[in-house]
Amino acid sequence: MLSHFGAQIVDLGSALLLLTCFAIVAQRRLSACVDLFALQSVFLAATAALVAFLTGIHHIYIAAALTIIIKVLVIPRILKKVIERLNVTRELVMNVNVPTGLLICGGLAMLAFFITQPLIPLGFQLTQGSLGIALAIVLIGFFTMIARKKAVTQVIGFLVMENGLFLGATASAYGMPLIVELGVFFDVLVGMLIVGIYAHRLQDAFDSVDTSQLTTLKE
Amino acid sequence: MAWPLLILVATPLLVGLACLLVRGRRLIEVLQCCQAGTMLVSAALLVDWVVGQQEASVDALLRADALSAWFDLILGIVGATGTLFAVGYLGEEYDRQHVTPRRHRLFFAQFDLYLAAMLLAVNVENVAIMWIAIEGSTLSAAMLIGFERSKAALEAGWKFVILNSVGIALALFGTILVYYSSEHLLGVTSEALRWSELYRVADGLDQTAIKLAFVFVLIGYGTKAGLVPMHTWLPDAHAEAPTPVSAMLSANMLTLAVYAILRFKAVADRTVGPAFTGKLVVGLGLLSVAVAAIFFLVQRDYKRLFAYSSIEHIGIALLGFGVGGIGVFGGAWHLLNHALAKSAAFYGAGLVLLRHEHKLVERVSGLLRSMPLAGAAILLSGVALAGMPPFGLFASEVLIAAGAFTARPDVAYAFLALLALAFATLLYQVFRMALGEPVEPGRALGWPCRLFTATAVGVNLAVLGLIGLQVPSGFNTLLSAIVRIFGPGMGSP
Amino acid sequence: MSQAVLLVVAQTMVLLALSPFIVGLIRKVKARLQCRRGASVFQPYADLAKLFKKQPVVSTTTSWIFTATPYILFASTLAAGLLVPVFVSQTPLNFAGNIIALVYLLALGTFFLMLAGLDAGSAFGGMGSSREAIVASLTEPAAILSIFAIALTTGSTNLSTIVHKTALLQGIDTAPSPHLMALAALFIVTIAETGRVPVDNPATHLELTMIHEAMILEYSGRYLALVEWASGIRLLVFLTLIVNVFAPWGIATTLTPVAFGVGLGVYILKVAGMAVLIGVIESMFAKLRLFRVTDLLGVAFILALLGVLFFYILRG
Amino acid sequence: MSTLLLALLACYVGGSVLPPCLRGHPTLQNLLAHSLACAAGLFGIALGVAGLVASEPLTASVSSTIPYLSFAIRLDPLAAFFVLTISLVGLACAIYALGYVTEFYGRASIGALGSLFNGFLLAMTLVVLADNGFFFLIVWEIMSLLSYFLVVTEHEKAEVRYAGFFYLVMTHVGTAFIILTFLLLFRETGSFSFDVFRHPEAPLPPGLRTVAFVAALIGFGTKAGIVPLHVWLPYAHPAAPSHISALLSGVMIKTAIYALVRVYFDLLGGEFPWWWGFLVLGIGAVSALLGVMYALMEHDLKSLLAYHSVENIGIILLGIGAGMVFQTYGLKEFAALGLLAGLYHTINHALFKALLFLGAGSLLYATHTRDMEEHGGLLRRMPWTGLFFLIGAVSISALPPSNGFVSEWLVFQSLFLSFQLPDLFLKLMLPIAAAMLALTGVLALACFAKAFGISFLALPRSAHARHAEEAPVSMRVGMAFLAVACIVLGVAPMVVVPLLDRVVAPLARVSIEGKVLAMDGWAVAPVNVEFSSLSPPVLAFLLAALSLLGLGLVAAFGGLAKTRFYKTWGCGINLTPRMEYTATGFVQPIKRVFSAIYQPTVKLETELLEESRYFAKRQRFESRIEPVFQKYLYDPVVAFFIAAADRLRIIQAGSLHLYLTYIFVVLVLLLLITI
Repeated sequence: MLSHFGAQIVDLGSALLLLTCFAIVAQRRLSACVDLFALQSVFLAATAALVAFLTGIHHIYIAAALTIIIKVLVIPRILKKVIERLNVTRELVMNVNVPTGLLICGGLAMLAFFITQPLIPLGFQLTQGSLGIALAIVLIGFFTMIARKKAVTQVIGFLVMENGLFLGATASAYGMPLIVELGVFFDVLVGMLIVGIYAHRLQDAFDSVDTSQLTTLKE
Repeated sequence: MAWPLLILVATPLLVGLACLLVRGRRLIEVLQCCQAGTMLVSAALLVDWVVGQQEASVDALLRADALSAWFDLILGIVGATGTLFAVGYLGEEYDRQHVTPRRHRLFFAQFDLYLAAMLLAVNVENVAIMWIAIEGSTLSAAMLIGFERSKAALEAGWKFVILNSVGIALALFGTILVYYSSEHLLGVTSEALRWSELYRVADGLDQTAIKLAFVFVLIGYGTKAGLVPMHTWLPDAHAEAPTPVSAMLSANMLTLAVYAILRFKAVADRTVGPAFTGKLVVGLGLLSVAVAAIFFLVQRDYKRLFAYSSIEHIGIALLGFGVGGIGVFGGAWHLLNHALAKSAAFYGAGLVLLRHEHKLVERVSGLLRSMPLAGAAILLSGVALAGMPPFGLFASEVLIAAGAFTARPDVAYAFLALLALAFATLLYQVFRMALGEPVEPGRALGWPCRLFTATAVGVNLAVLGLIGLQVPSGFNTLLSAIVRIFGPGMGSP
Repeated sequence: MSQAVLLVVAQTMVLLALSPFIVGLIRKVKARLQCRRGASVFQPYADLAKLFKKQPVVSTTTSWIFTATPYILFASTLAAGLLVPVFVSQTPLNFAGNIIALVYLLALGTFFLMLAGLDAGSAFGGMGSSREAIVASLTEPAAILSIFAIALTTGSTNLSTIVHKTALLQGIDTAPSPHLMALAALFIVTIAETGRVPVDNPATHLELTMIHEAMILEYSGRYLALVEWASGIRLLVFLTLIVNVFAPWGIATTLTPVAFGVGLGVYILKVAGMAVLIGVIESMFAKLRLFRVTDLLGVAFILALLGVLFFYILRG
Repeated sequence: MSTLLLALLACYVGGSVLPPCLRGHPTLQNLLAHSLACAAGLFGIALGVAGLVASEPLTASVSSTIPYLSFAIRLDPLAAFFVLTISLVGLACAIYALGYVTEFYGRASIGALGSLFNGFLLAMTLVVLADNGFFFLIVWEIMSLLSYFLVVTEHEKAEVRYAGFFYLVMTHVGTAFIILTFLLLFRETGSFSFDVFRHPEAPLPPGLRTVAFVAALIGFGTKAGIVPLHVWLPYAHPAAPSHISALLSGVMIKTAIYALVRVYFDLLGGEFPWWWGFLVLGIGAVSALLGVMYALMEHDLKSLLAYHSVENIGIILLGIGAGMVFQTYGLKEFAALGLLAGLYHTINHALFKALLFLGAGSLLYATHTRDMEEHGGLLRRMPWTGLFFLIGAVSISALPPSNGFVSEWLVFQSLFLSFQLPDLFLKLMLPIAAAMLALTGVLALACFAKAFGISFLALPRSAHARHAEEAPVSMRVGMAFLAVACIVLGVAPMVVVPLLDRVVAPLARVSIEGKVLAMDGWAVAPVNVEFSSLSPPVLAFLLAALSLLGLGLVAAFGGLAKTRFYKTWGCGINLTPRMEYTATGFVQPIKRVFSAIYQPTVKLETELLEESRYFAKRQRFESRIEPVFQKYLYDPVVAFFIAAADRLRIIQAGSLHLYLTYIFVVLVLLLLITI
């Protein structure tokens, strides 16, 4: 009974994650995107903690905590800083406009569920739905990277993908071994730093981080 | 406890960290030379060890079977010569005051960490930690590519970071799927992520999950391996990175990505049979060869040229693994030959770049006359890369063709045709540079640079020539073991 | 053995002795048909004797090729002549070469004549060689095919064998049509190879028309004598070829003095007849333009080809 | 015999390794490299003869750690024959090179040249010795590569680079087809060993045999230079230094002939449908005719010779093709005859073509130009070179008593014997091929009348020619060697035929020595002496005796009156070179008669005097013939690829979003097909 109830809650959490994805796709203001990402990370941490509580696999707590620290506190800070420094507040031109984007994302979500359909029986009864959601989030994050032009939003898209992966790892697979979790977080952090550095240098070099202008290298 | 393995992985890590601490150019160069020597020796010892007793392992963390040992060999040799070349190259830049002492130090630190990450990835036993190591190599490579801080370098670096991060993320999802399906047989433990365990229970894994996982892994690591159409970052990065780094990207990092794909392929073959993976791998491989062969024609930048040649050869090798049978032997051997030839080519290109300070093919000619070392390096490695004996690439390509012909003749026909095309288009450019009369004087190189680079080139070409027609029996043992891993019998690695 | 040597010597003698006569005879016939009395048929002998005595003039620009050519030409033509049965059906040198060897021996002479034409450096010689080249190259295929047609009907390309068999009507195919077509083809080939009207005119020295004469324009004295004699022999060889291959009857098939006598007599009559025929043709036709010669030789080629075709069709 | 082999290999290896070690001493390098090559050549000749007369083939093998590869060699009569050919020409070229290479002191690295020379000869020798498909492919490619480097010896010239590259690409494409041939056999037998190919467990399916046949014909035909795959040849062979050209034209293209015979008669068991032989025959006829026709239009002496290689390959293939046709219908003896004729012409062509190229080299050495219109009058300045070139010219024009005549005569005979065939179509086609061969022969004669006449006779046409001097001794010795060989092979077939019979007998499974040699060796006959016979020695004797007779007649009738020397009559003005007949003028009638093939285009620019339009101030005449095959066959292909490459550049447009989209699309597609 409890586990059934728990499954409901986990699915709810995953669903919220997915919703924030759509919100990010729809949102033009960069800082708002960052906030939405932080919110998504909060949901992620919550879901993870819930899974940890229900399954009693304790190192997932650590993962959740790390999520709070890195993805809710640290990375949004960095991004905000970058945004301020580059004083780009909102993204007016996109490769794909918002309504189309939303439709495509809907399609991607359906695709994700369709693909993961055969895997459901494999999953734990507790976290049946979350694998599909995880894949959906990954795809949508990927799509965001394509649809948005500004470096920052691309980074956010990438981070959303990361969240999807994390959901897949913790929720559906009951968490990787701790060492792995730590490694992944470390890599994400370093990756963010490097991206930050690049954004910084690009800004100096091109005085813009509109990545669609980076087309000098071609055949 | 296999010392060679530990030393091989630890050396670049420690040396890299040391470079962050120590001061003084000479000291760093000495350190690098020591590292090169150690890597060569320990790689040789490791191969010997694995030939002797099937596998070498350090606790549960590191474990090298035939496949790992083979890639250790590639990374070891090329890593060593690459280090020497880097010493020479950066030394010249240093003398020309293009790099400050600090950045000189920083470069070698990143360079060594990069090598360390790759060596770790090849030998680590845990699937997910392999992923972490590969991600680590990606990030350090990202820093190295942008090292020169020119606009072009930054652009190339940015594209590299974004595309490869996406790729690596997809690869992680594939890894998770594997874990997802394996933990039901092995429990929610790190056991479920051990290669050896995975191979043991592979045929019990869920087929759909593994299929999906392989698709994610193929695209994810395929991005890193530069398979068409995920190759788009590759020419830019190879062209804009400092030349030693370009050499390492081509010869080591792409090879490493292939290793990762092969590991998963071995699992997938046991679960769903080689037909499925073979189809995908052969398809992407052929596509890569085709696109590269055509793109040789429009190259104006000789580093880009060799970058496309890497795309071609990675495609060829994967094709060999895809068709199976003797093709696997050919593919694995091809990777070694390609690594040696391609790094030699980039060494030559680096020297030309130092002399002429531009990368335009049409303004470079008569290299054989003007700078015999670079000319010979580019000409010989070009001829080798085009698939001419006595260099091994000819034999390995013939073996791959033979494998393809026994498995699926239509693939073999396409393969032979594309090889002929690539031959023409590549050599057209190479001969333009190597032959003829020199046009531009360029500026001379200092003797330390010449010494180090000559050593690097010499070692590469010598090894390439020696194994061209007759591989040492130890290599043969490894390759046969690899064939068994992917062979019909599917012997456990 | 000694008998064989004697036969060869005799045949050489006949060829040497008879060739100027044939040339003279043709001239005589043409003169008569042009209502002239013309020179005696033995005039060519006198010309040769005269030329042999005259002091030759040799261009300073020439090399040894120029002086060696007459001897090579003479030797090769005569050698070719020795492969043909003249008045005895079984020449001792039968084994030495078949009709292809004959064609190539004559080609050897032509080759050196072309070189000699170029050697003096005058434009005439070059022009002659150049024209000779095209005529010869167009003649050859027809020659080879007609030879093949004959070989088919007689089962051999060795001349003596052909002649002997035909003379005794042994095992030869009696269907005449291939034979006749081959004959026609070979006749045209003969006209072209020996430089007679309508392909070439031996009597002209207009630079626009001459071929053979242009090549030998620089020759004089004994060299000219040899060249003229050689071309006479060449003519005689071809006539012999035609008469003995297509109408060998009367030729000595046994080695008895009587047969020899008869054979020789009949032979002289036959070649004389052919000479008259040539003379008549030369007076009837005008010389063709160089680039119209191709048509004539094309006809020869087709005739020979039809000969081969007919042979196979009639044989089934 | 094995010691001979080892000595041969040792010399070649030494010759290719040592010279570069003596940097800075070109003379020493020259001596070392080429004397070692000479030694190797001598050993090779001995080895070839030994292999021809040996009862059992010599086999040796070194196993390799590479799967399916083993360095196996087998010296059967066929291989021995080609070893002999290679070594004969190699020896001559090595002697010649001693003097000729001095041209390149300071201009090219003599060490590299010498070692490549040795390596090239070694590779060719191994090609004919190889007994394992994989090994064969490797040495074959090495041979191509080394020959490429030799071709581009003077790579500072753009046209040389172009020629070399064209050659390398063509030959590599050919190699792809050769690989295909062996892969087909490999798939059936599971091995690359020729021995397994010879005796497969199950007979190969006919369809596969057909593919193998065609692939081999294209692959080896490219190397041999059959029409229409010959286009590279007239560029590459002349571009090389002359002693290398001699090797390329004389020997290397013969390795392709070797391979064809090996594959068709040996590996594929010598059983094939009639159209195989007919196809080879047809290609032979066309190559022979077109080869000589294009040769006629060349005024660059070495290009002319290169085109003649196409012609002679055609003649060789006529013989081999006829042999294949007869083989199909079980006429073993005739098959043997055709094969024998082809192989006889192979060695003959090797000798006289090498001789001619060496002669051309001496001209180049003396005049520094290959353009005939700049030669002239050289016979008086270089009498020996002239004599040897003349011998070569007589041989290649197949005039008695030269070796070319004997082999061409045999080819004629084997074509004539077609009346024994059951099939009417073939009965008609072979004589037509014979007619084409006849035309080829005479055109070749005309071509060499032009070549020799314009280059060696009359007045010098340029200052180069006026100041030419005779070539140094070693070059003359090299040529003399080949000239003598040409004559010997011409007048003494009774020596050659038995050896060739040993080569042919195992392939055609019948020995015809007794039937080809009539009159106890004094005459050769096409199997039945009744049909025809030829006695080169007697003909040679006749020619000599009768020219003496001519001399005698002269003495008898007029006595050798003193000759008067005077300048040629030039219509009243002194003769100048500009009044001489040019090579262009010489071939004008032929160009006009065969204009359908040449498609000549003429450009005439006249600049008239102001005062009168009847007088031209200056005129510029330009006449060129259409390179048909290149224009309609090769250029379009190249153009296609360049255009394709240009189109495809948009793939790499530089936009990160585009690149991400690629990955995304591939991901989604693969996921969809996976499910």
